[in-house]
Amino acid sequence: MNSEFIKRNLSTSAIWLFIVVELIFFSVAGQYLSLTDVAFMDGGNMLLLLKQSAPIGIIAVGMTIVMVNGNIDLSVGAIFAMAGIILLDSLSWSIFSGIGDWVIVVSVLLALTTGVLLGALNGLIVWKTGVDAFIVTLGSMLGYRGLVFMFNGENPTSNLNWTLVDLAEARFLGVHTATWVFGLTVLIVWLITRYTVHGRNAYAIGDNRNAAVNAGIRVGPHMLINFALIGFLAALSAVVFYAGSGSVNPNDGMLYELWVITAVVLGGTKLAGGSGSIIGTLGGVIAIQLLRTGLGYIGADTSTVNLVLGLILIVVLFIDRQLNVKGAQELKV
Amino acid sequence: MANLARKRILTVMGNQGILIAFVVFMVIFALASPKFLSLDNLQSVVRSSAILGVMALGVTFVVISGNLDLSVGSMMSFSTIVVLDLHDKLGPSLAIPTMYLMTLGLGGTIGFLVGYLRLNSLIVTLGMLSAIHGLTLTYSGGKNMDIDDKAGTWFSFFGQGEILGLPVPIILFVALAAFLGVLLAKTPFGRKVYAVGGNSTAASFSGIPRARTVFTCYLISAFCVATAGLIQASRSMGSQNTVGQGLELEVLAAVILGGASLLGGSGTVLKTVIGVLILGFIQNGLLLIGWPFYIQYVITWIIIILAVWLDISVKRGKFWATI
Amino acid sequence: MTQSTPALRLEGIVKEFPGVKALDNVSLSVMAGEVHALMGENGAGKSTLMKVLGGIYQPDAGTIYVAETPVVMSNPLDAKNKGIVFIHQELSLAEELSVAENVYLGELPRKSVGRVDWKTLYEKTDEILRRLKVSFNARTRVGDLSIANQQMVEIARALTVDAKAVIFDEPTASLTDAEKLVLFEVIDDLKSQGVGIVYISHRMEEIFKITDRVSVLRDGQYQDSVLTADTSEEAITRMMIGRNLDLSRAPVSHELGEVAIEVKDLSCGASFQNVSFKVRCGEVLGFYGLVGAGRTEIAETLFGLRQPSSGTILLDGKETVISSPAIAIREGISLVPEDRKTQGLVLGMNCRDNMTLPQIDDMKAGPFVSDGAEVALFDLYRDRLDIRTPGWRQTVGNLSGGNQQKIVIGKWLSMHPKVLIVDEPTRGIDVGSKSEIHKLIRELAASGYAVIVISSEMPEVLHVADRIVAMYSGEIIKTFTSDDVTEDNLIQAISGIKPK
Amino acid sequence: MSTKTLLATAVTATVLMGPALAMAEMRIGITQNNVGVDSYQTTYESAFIAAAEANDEVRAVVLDAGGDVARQIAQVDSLIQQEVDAIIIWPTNGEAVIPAVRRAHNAGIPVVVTNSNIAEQGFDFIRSFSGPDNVTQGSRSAEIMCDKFKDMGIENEAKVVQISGQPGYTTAIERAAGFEDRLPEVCPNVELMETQPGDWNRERSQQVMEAFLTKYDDIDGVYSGDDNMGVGALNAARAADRDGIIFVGATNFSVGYDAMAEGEYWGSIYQSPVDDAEAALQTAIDILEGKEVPFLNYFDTPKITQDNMDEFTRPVF
Repeated sequence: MNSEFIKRNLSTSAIWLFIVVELIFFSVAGQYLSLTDVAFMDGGNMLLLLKQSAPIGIIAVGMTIVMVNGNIDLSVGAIFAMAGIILLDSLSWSIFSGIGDWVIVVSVLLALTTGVLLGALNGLIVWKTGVDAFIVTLGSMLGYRGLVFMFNGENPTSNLNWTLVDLAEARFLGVHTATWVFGLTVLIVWLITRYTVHGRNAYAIGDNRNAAVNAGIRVGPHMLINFALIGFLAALSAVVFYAGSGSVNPNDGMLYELWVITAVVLGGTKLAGGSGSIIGTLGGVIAIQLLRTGLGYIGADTSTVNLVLGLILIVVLFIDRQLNVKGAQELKV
Repeated sequence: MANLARKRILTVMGNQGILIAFVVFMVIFALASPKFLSLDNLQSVVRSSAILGVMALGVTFVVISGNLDLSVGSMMSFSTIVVLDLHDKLGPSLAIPTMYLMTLGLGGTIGFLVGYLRLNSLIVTLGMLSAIHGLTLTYSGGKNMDIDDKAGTWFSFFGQGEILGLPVPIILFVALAAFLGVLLAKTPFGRKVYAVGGNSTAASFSGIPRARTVFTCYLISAFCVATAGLIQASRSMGSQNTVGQGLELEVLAAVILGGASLLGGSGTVLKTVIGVLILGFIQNGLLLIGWPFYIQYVITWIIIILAVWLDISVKRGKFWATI
Repeated sequence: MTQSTPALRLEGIVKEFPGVKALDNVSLSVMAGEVHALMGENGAGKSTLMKVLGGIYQPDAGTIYVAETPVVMSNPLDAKNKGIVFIHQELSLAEELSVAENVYLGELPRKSVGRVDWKTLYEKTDEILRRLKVSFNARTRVGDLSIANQQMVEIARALTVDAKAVIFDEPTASLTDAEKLVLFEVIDDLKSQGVGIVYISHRMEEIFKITDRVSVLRDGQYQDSVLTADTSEEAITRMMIGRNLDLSRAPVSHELGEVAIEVKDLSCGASFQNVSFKVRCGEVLGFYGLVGAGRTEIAETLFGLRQPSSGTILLDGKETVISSPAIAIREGISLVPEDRKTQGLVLGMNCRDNMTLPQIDDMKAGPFVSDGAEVALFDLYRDRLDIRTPGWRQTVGNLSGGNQQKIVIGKWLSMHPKVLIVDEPTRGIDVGSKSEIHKLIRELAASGYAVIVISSEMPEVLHVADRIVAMYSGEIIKTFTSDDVTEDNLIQAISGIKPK
Repeated sequence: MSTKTLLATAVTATVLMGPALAMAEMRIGITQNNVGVDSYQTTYESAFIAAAEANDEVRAVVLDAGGDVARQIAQVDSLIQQEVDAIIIWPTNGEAVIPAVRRAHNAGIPVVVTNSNIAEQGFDFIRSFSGPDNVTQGSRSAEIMCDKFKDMGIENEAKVVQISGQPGYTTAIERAAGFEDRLPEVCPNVELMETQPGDWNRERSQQVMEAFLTKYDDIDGVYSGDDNMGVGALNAARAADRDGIIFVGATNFSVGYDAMAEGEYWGSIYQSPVDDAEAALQTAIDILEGKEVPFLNYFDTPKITQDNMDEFTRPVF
């Protein structure tokens, strides 16, 4: 039991060890390869890194609870783009023209509502039809992307509102708005998973769905809530991101689901459900962004970044597997 | 009584649902555009579906064996780039087998990781999607690959040639489908694929080599990807590094549409072919009636969910899930 | 102890599925403070009845009364809140969660804004755990517990509400004797509090030990209820299957042949150590012991699914290394595994394909599988084993447990193995099919097979085996022959007491 | 914990003892759109690196956004953080990068936009645009096509289709606008039947062309936003055995050049990524050296057709 305990903690803290290794590697390698004089572990650099990991990170937090719940959501990229379009487009809707900059509040709320609705629709379909979440969201990944295109054809939706940009660029205590939002998201969703009945039931459902059903836990509504939550977070991520950029391309957010899932899996969440933590995901998100920034810092090109990220994902999976096999006693099936 | 009648309707729709959908779409498009049912158009649909279709054939094996392959898109870019590059360096007759070997090497790596090391296929192929893309970019240096002497090579045969008036991509697609269809349905190996996908533990307890079977499925998938890359390269005689990007999900959509369960153990080659053709005809039909391509996304979404929903409704005897 | 009012009463319960009447007008009373056994063959309607009681199915007709109040239960939680608690046969626990969260699964105590009231949760759980006299506490992660302790968690769930009736479905399947005693104490405790208990089990000795009354279902219909004290095993069996059964010990009735398999000092990690035995052609060797004693692991090692850490296996006197099931099969060893549904069969495949699976490579006509050869093989073994199925196209998952087991046995018989290992051949199989399978095992031995039967049921090993190996904690305590075997000896041996 | 502190100390020490700082150099950061998506960008990148290495005064930080707006914005922020002296940006999206460009501007770092301009709202924050004049390119393509139709005598009945670049991308918008405005001026009776985006992607363009060919029985000309897409369209026409279509593109790729040599492709606009890259770097250097640079710093991109192609060397990309 003791060694079990050690293994379990080792696999959850592995991602932080990995982050430390990355920091050391890029700091040292940066001395020889980097073209800038700013140290890698410079405070500003690290703050920037957190800001940059926010868009993927906020969605990854939602993906964690969905995956703990035993589901997966491949449509987050499309929801991200759709919420972005609603945010920017509604800023200039004539019905809001009388309220000045308050339109920002309204637009943000509209964007978040869009995310919740699209997420909830996924959840409702999973709940009511019983079709596997992978298939449902593979479908809606296409379907929602279609909706994004229907909104404005293949043209981008743009609306540069400087008040909004200033809000996005603001810093409170030296920390960017995006980082605050990311941090609060991590904290709140962590509290939900640790301390609320809904959060604990989400784990129970992912762990042993039959047990949960037999115990009278209403599996469907919990899944609906989690899909609505990830929809909300995808929209929140869009708000954070597009507030600072002001233009949505209909292709935006494609492949986000893959990066998000990569971060969540690196953070130790099991695909089968029932196990995983928000803090682990935070580690996964930071590890990926470190790798990206770090490889850029030492001058590696896109192809290296792709290669390294892909291989690391497989290596992590391999190590995790080695930690979990029961050695020679395992059945060879 | 009403119960039984409903169940029968469900069963018929579940078993033939995908065919019914197919016919319905054909009728709608035929009414909307007179050109839709012309021989030329039908041929062009099949030809343009050939690349997706060939890849879907391989993924069908992987899915039936209970795994996923998300790396086929970037692997296809890899084969295309490699064969184009080697064409000018080694000549077509050496370039093609070399490309096949390299692609099979990638497929074998995935098969080893998923089959022998028992790593989760979703994550492995997700990682490989990214890694192979990086590999392709490193290989090509990010450059487009083009065959220098386009007129003086027989390489164009695979993508542009014709035999007895039939385009070669169609012939390759049909031949591969027939071969793999028979392999899956009629041979001991095919039976093993179903057994491993249906219940890998029970398969092992029956002496079926689970790892080797899964490994072979990934090799078949890689072979199909290499063939798709060959058609692609030969069709355009030049290519960008991102040519296969995003195809993995379209391929998976076609396979699911054809009725293969992601849990493994069910699906057939013929149904996958129908799934591929449905996607192809929707795409083509929408173009002909002048609707933008993205309407196709929405329609695909709806029919995928309806198709799978119908299928599981039949199995549980109820439309709505009770969870 | 008042036996006057029913804790639970069913009146005219009907449940129909398309084409089948699963429950046909079942009426039944379980008195307060009574342990009421519910028996019946598989398919008799027990599990449907339990699902109706548990709120999973809604009855088509009839009424359920809890403490004489009619109730309608829309889901399992509803049933629990109305006083009916269900303890499942298959463990239904969330391993990553704590004991407390599992005990109160579905009804965690709440504070404001949907927060879990951890303090109350742990206190209430620890209180229940104290009643069960277990060694773990509320905060332990369930995945870290032994199977038996996990079963206790399951039982702890029943104690969270003021239950009027508690339904136990095969609760002892994975418990040790000591744990069984604790369970029986808990049942006694509940009983003295006036709770009505429904006890489902195939194990006759338990029925006679703890129940007050026995009710029997057959083909969805209620047969009769009798006081346990007034009945006998034979009488109950007769009610269940409508005929007599022979459960006596079968004598060795034929000549034994050569030694087919010999195992010398075989060890495998912590699973089992220094195991030696031999089986002759024509002989049935029984392995008897508790769950976790290492019996299944030995079988899996002989079949190439585990790597032995030391020791040798001799087949026909030749030392053989068995590194995979394929090699085991080639060497003439077959294994009918413990868990039919997850290890024995591909449930989604049809009957024929399951049966021909191990020899599919040999069923070829050219490069293809020969349909004719397959069907012929299936027909042969269907007739020989009397497998009842509409046809080979039937999906195996739709067959009854007994017929499924026969498919697994047929799968291996058709390979003509020298050594047939049968692990828990009749687990979860109804009494009628059970005796057929026992008869079959005897016949196989008689026709020259060397058979190893692993079982947790003493009557089973006594009935079918010529010699019985008693195991305890990975070691062979003693091998009994018909001369020295008695029930007492066996029980002592598998509890770790070496006979003189 | 103590191990960590130790490591951190070691790292800090290494940082402090790093290579001596070379203050005299100009550090110029560039974030490219999507290297690897086509050869133009790859050639541009190598040309840029070569030009930077050839100049002792310059140290270049070369980044690639991989076509992802978010990544590009992150890269601009990183470059600001790294305190480079100038930033060159090849925007993935002409509008979305404006706030990031403003941040650079506010940080006192001059920004040069290369190849494809940003939207007008951002003009206040950049010092210069260095690249081709894409509106003129579009006009010239229209002229090339119209002249050819006149030669063939079909200038009054010809029907054309357009395959544009990636929607939302300034180059695509400008080229399409240039073409669409100029065509009716020079050939008022030529009908532009339909425009569909080909996303700078040969395969996508081939599919779009296949659809056009099925839909329209009579197509006389195809204008593509670049030769890569043009060759895709040509492949589609070849496969469908539709001869006699006049293909005009822009950004002459080697595949386009070869197709011209074979007489299958009519004309294009000659645009060298090497010129493009060198012009961008030079603009940045000039700004840092305090020289006056024009706000729109175009380099010349002449017409190329089958008639005058001998005057140009085959593009290397």
